[in-house]
Amino acid sequence: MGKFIRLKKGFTINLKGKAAPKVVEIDQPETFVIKPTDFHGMYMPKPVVNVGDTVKAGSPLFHDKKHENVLYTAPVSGEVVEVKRGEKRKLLEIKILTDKKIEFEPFRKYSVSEIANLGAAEIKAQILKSGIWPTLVQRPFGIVADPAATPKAIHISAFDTHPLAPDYNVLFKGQDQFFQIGVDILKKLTSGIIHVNTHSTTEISTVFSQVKGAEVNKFSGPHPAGCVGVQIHHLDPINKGDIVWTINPMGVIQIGKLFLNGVYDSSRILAVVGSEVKNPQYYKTYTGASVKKFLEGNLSQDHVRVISGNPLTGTAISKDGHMGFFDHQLTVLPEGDYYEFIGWITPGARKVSFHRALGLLSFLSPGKERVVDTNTHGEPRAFVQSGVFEQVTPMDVLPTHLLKSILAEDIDEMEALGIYEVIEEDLALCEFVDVSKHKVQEILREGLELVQHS
Amino acid sequence: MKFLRNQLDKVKHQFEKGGKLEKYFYAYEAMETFLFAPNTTNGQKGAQIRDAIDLKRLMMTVIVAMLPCLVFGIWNVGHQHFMAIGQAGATMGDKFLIGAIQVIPIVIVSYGVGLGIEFVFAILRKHPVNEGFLVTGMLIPLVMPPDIPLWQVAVATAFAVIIGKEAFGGTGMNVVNIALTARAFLYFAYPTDISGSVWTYLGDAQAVAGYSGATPLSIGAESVTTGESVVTALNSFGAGWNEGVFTLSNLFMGIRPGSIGETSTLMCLIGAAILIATGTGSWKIIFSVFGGAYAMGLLLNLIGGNAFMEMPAHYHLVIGGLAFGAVFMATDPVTASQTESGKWVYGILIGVFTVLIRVFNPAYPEGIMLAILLMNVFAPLIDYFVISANKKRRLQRATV
Amino acid sequence: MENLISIGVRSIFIDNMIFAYFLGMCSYLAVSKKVKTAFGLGLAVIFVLGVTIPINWLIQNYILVQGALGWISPDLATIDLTFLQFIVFIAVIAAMVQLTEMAVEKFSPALYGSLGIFLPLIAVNCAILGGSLFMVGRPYNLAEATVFGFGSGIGWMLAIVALAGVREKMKYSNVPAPLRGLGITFILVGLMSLGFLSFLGFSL
Amino acid sequence: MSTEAIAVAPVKKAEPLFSKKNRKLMTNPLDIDNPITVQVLGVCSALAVTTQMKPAMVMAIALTVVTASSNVIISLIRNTIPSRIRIIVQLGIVSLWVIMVDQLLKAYVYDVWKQLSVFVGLIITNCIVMGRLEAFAMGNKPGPSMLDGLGNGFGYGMILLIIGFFRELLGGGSIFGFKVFEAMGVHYQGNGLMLLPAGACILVGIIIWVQRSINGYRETH
Repeated sequence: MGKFIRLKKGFTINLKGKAAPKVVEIDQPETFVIKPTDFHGMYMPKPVVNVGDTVKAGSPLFHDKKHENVLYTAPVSGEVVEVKRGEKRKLLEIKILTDKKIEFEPFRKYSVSEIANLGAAEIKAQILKSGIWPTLVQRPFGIVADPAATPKAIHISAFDTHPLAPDYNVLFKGQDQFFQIGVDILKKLTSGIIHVNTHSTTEISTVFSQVKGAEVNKFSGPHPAGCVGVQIHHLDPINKGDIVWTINPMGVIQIGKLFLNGVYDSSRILAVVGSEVKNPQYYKTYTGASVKKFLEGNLSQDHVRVISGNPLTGTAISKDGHMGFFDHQLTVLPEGDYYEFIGWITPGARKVSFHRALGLLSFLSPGKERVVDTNTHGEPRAFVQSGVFEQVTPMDVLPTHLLKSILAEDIDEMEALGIYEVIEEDLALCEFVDVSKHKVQEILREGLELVQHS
Repeated sequence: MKFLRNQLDKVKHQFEKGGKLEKYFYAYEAMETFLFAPNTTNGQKGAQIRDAIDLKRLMMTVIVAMLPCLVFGIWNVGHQHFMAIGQAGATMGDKFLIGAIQVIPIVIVSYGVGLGIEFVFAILRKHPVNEGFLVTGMLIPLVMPPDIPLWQVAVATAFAVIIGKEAFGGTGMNVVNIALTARAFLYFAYPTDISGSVWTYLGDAQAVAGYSGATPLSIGAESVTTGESVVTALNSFGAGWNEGVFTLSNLFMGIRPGSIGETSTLMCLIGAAILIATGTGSWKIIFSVFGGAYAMGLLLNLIGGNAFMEMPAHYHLVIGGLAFGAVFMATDPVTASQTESGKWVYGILIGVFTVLIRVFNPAYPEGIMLAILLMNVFAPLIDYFVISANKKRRLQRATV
Repeated sequence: MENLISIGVRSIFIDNMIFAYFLGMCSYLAVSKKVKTAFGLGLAVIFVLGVTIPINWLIQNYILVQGALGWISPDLATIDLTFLQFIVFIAVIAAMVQLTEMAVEKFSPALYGSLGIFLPLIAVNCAILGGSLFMVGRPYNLAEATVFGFGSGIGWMLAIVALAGVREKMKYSNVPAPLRGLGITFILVGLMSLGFLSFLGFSL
Repeated sequence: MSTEAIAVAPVKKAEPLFSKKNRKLMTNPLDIDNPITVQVLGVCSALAVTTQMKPAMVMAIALTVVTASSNVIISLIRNTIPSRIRIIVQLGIVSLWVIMVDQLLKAYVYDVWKQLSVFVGLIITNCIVMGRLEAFAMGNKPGPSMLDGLGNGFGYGMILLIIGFFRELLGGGSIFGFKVFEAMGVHYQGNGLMLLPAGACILVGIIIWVQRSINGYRETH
């Protein structure tokens, strides 16, 4: 029996432009991209294809020199048209011009009864080869899981509380069987149990509620209740030396499909959302899709920011950019590069704020959906400890002190204050509410890198 | 607006890197961000949206919360002035006028000196001009006696800003509350100008017969030697020239001599309501300071011993600057305890020490200021223990 | 009894070794970077002060002052040895520190490990000698002197632990370069002692 | 700085082994190796006896005498002291000198002696004395040891006089008891904070701030 955990701290940012529960199929984008920069802890990505090569879905594109057996494969079949490098020849992305019909690299198919008898080594080999392995993320540090490790538990967050986040009931509808098989397989990779963490107040898809062999926990409360790091903290916290894996339900389903159908099926449902999207809704596509087709004729204005992911942790991309590996949400918000005359004092309920300071009236109508732009609403200042970080972090962690220890590069202090328990998304709200406009997530990542390489 | 913006844009390049006036960038930045919220957008990675709050707004909220105290203080300075010179019939307007003539220059000096130093250091040390002084600059006049010489305000402000803040690296880094540093500086540097009968502004006029510059606190302190009940002494005070000035309701309203802004418990409570409602001040600290003082007052009642110890505990909440200190000084997020459980300890100890200093230390009739200063010193230690407990929880978990 | 409490409170808060007399400043400034070590040194100071002051009290009153030697023989009653005060006191302190060190080493190696380096330092901590010299100047009896010794030690520890707390917090601050380290610590101690001035003049 | 001139002049004649290296022994403690502002030694008395310049100067002279003479003695017998008991031996020798100085002060400048109270006695535990004995006299010949003692004494004295100067001037408006402002016909209101130890502490901080801004000395954080 799973646990029921009530969280009180946090803040749900209620934005305009949520996706209507409708999945639409349009012509697939022409190009797909895999970006090594999406994966943390990558040492030196090395491409194994050249421009002009043809690949099938599941053919290797590159691997990391540190873990050569972890392959990063093509999400679709087609021709490699670009291998983009940045400074110091750092590999940035590999672009594939897709075929009309997707061809799959063949992997071994298993029957349900065969799967029951599979060993961990065999499972790992197949997942590694298919390119699904990178969906397994290791805590601490939020890096691609080390195939040699055995995690003490695997956590799957079955809901997303980020602003404008897609509804998992839509995203994973009808995938019950694949999810179940995925869980069965993952169970063999851990010494502990698999946690499937669901939200208590929304209707839970049968994909999650009916799953067998895993602990189904319930969480209630505002964002970041959906962040898997917060869930781990309350279920089975990470201590120094522990390794825990997390995986999105998408990855679990892909593993299920890999073993049942013998293919790397990267098809996924993408939520195109945001106040500047005319028709926010869901689209069928594949991992790493070009966003051009989803936005063409679908924007209500031109001066916008396109974000692969959600507004709190996502990455800004261009209007013809490509989705990130882990992202299932494409957000379009108005750009905020304007001056506002004495903007620091003008009252109003238009802007969203967790605070209720003078003139910030949005707290009066919390249910209202708002349009938020990308303006910083203020300038960077020295840290002022208003205690607000602690109010949006539903964990027994002191974010202000943790961040300060990172700024002081004090590794022992970071460890003692629980840096192993958090990654960027867990503290993203701190960055949002910060009065002094610090880049909290960036600071945290620096700390994680420091600890990791010490 | 457009015109202003254009003017700013026209000169901006001179202040930017490589520009002629590069040195003065942060002075320019302070002006620009004061007029216009900047057009900067969030980075490519991480949070793409930000809360509408910024430091300026946060500080403005505190200032707004102090306004009732300031306005009341201005009136009260005038009122006390006319009472003391025997012109009880003066109009509201006259009172405000006299009060404003006396108070506004103090505010101007405090802001002028403080911001001046702030700008100089911002330029020298290449850090942004911080909005923190907006609050400090208002706090300093409110804790000054109404007839303080302006040069002393200037010296105290300069001392507090340079030694109390800039030496520590600017806003957010100071260890003791800056406004309190200013007041403590005056207290120890020029004790004669901040004690005795300075709490009423007399000007050139002659005080009325029977006038006494005593404050409720000094009456309390005297009761230790006279043995007279404090409440009786307070109620009978002022007969003839300022009847009933120290009755409980008057004390609560704050219609009595004292520092410019700290006489009125009522106005402080209005400020507290604003701070708590807006979430800018910690209600935990405010409540625990009052609670600590009240509890200590009750304890002293139980022990008894002298007239001041026997004064009803609730009098402690209104006779001095306790309310002002609790609401505006103790809640300073930089110098207060920064952990949530630490705030309780911090607040309670401030309350306790305030009453102890008042009752047992005839040298310093007003305890709240020194109590907060003292706890500023211990706040990091309180936090240290709270944080250690947090670390220990994590460590214990690991070994289980 | 009330008198003892009064002396205790007085020596901890009002006549605080650091903030009222600025004694023991060298180690106070040098060993206050971390709360943990500050705490260790503080404990050692409490112990040494608490032991040496009563011993020196006995020496003072039964050997040094004029007439003190009367208990041996009335002939000696006229001798005044107070000019030897300094050398005798410091010898007692040095010996006590040495003894303490040895005792701690023998009976509690763990404590010795954490205090070890501070113990020898204490001999030259002027708060210790200062404590004894203050004791001489005040009309204490033996019990009062003992309370005074422990109280002074506790006050010293309180001061050093508070400073260490502040200094740990200040790790993150951006102090002007020439002020870093010693300079800002002096200013800090000055401001801290303003807070402690609230006790000055306490009537107990 | 006037003390510097006083410090160097007499030594030049009296000291034949006066070399560049030895001159450093004298001058470094005045600035980049100052016992108070850099080595953090002898701080207690620097704060306690500096409300006026007169006791500050007497204290400085007393300490200089004790440091220099103890340095010489320890240096002379340095090779015969067993290292286990060297602290006690050092303390013993220092106390002897302090007793002498104490008696002298008591006899000749009783009022200042009274003012200095326990702080003359506390020279024994003044870290400058012990510090120099340990750091220098135990390993050097008597000549340089004396210079080192004098240098550190002067360095200490210089800071004491500077602190005393500001404290007396700002706190009481006088220098060596001479009412400066009154003489100029200006009314000066004494700053009480300067007379408190707290003021002295802050003053030392400011002196360090100024000194290190000039000489560029930095502490690693």
